[in-house]
Amino acid sequence: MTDLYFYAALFLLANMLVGLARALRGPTMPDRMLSGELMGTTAVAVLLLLSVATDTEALIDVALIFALLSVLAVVTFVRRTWPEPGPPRGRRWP
Amino acid sequence: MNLFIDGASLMLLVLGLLFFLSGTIGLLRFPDVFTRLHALSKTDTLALGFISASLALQSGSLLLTLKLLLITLLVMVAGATSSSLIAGAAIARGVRPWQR
Amino acid sequence: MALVFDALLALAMLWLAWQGVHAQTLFQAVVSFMLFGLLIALAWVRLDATDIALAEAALGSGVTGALLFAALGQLPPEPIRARRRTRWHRRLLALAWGLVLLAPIALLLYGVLQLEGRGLGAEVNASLSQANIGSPVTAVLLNFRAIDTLLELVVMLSAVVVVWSLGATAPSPLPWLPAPSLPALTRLLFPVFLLTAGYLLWRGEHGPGGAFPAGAVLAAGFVLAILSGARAPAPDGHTGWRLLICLGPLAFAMVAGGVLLAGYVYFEYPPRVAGLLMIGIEIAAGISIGFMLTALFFAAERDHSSQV
Amino acid sequence: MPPLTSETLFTLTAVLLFGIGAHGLTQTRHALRRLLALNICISAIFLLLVASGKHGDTDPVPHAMVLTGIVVALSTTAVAISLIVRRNRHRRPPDGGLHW
Repeated sequence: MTDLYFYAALFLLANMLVGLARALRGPTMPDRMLSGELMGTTAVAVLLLLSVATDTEALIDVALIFALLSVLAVVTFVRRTWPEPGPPRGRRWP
Repeated sequence: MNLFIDGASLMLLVLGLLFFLSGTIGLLRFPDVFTRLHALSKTDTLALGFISASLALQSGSLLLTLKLLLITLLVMVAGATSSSLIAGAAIARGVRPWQR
Repeated sequence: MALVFDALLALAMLWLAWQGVHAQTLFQAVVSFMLFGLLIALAWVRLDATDIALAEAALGSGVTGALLFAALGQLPPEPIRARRRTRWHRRLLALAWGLVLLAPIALLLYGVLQLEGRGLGAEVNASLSQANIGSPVTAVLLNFRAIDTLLELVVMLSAVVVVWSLGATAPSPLPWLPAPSLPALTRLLFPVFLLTAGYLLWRGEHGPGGAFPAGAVLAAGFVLAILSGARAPAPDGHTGWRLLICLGPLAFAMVAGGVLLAGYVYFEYPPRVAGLLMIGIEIAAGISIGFMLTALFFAAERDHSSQV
Repeated sequence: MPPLTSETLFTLTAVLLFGIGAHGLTQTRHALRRLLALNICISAIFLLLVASGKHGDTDPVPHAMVLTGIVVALSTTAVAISLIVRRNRHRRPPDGGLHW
C-alpha cells in the first residue's frame, strides 16, 4: 500500500509539472497565478501522500502551512501587484 | 470489512488522481482565464478532498483524521475565495471573457 | 523509484530557477521564483529535513513571495534596454569564463561527494537529555548554539530598523475593497492562523516547528487582515509595535544575562529550569518575529490606518 | 565514483543551481532579477550543505545552520527589496503603468 501512495505522489508531481506550462505561456497575469494555485494544491496532496508513504507525521504540518500561505500570495497579488484602478464606473460586464 | 475499507480507499485515491488530471487538462486546454478558473478550482478542491478521505480511511488515528479534515476545509475555503478574487480582479482590470 | 521522483523534482527546480532569473517579464520571474521555493520545500522533505521544509514553506516561499509581489506593485515596468540581447563576443567571453570556473567547481564537487564524515548527530543526541527538550534541532538552536539564534533575531531587527529609516515611499494603494469575500475570508481564517502559530510553537519542543515558522504564520495572518481592511496603527513610530518587535531579542538577551548574574556561564541554562526558559524564549521570539515580518511587509507604505 | 543516490542527485542539483544563480547575477541588469538570482544562489548553498552532509541518520547541526540562514536571507531580501523600490520610485509613470 505504501508503494502505491508513492506512485500516486509521483503521478501528482508529473501532473503539477505539466500544469507549469500555463505559467510559461500565460498570457495574462492571472493565468500565471492560476498555475501557482494548481501547484499549491497539488503540493498539499503530494505532502499528504508522502507523509503516509514514509510514515512521517510532521509532513502534514508542512501541508497545513502550504494550505494556509497559498491565500497570502493570491491576496497580495490582488491587493498590491495587480490592484483595480477603483470602483467600476458604469462598466457593465456583458 | 478490512478489504472493503481498502477497496474504498483505493477507489477514492484513484478518483482523486483522475480529478487532478482533469483539472490540469482544463488549465491547459480552456480558452481564457475564467474558464480555466472554473476548471481548476473546483476539480482540484474535490480531488484533494478525495485524497484526504482516502488517507483518513487508512489512518486510524483521530488527530490525524482531524488534521486532514482541517487541511481539506482550508483548501476549500481558500480556493473558493482566491478564485473569486482573481476573477474579480481580472474583470476590473478589463480582461474580456472569451466568447465564441 | 524514489530516484525518479527526485530526478523529476531536480529538473523542475533547475528549470524554474532559470525562469526565475531569465523569464521575459519581472512578474513571470517572481512567480517562477515562488514556485521554485515551493519545489525546494519538497526537496527538503525528500532529504528528511522536515524542519527546513517547514521554514522554507513559511518564510522562504510564503513571506518572501508576498514581499516580492508587494514590491512589484510599486516598481515601474522593466525598461526595454535592460532586456537587450547581449553581443556575441560578450557571450563568447561569458562562456569561456564559465568553462574556466567549471573546472574547480567540478573538482570541489568530486571532493564533496568523496567526504566520509559522520556529522554531529550522535553528539547532539547524546547531550539531548541535558538540554531538557525533545527536538534535536530546537536543542541546537536554543541551547547549544543559542547565541547564533539571538544574533539571528538581531539581524532581523536591524533589517526592520534599516527599512524604517529609509522612510515610506507610497501611500497604501487602494481605498476600495474589491470583493466582499475577502473580509469574510479573513474573519474565518484569522483564528486558524493564530491557532496554527500556537500549535507550531508547541510542536517545536519535540518535533519540527518552532518560533520561525510560527512567527511567519502569525505575520501571514496579520498581513492578510490588514490587506482585507482591518485597521491597525502604522508600525513605524508606534510604541506598542516597537515594544512587541523588541520583545523576542530582549527576552533572549535578558535570559542570557540573567543566568550570568545567577553565577552560570553566559547562555548556560540552569538544568532545572532549562526547558521552561527555552519555552519562554520561544514564545517571545515567535511573537516578535510575527510583528517584525509584518513591519517589513508594510514598511514602504505611509499609513494604512486612515485609508483602507 | 559515489553511487547515484538521492543525496548525490541533490548535491549535483545544488551545484547546477548555484551556476544558474551566479550566471543570472552577472548577466542580468534589473536589480530585482539580480536579487532573485542571489536568492537562488543562497538556496543552492543550503541544499549543498544538507544534501552533501547527509549520511544515514539526520544531523541536526546543518539543519539548524540552514534554518538560521533562511531567516538571514529573508531579512537581507526585505532590505534589498525596499532599496530597489526606493531607487525606482521616481521612474514610475503617473498612470501606474501596471503592465510589465
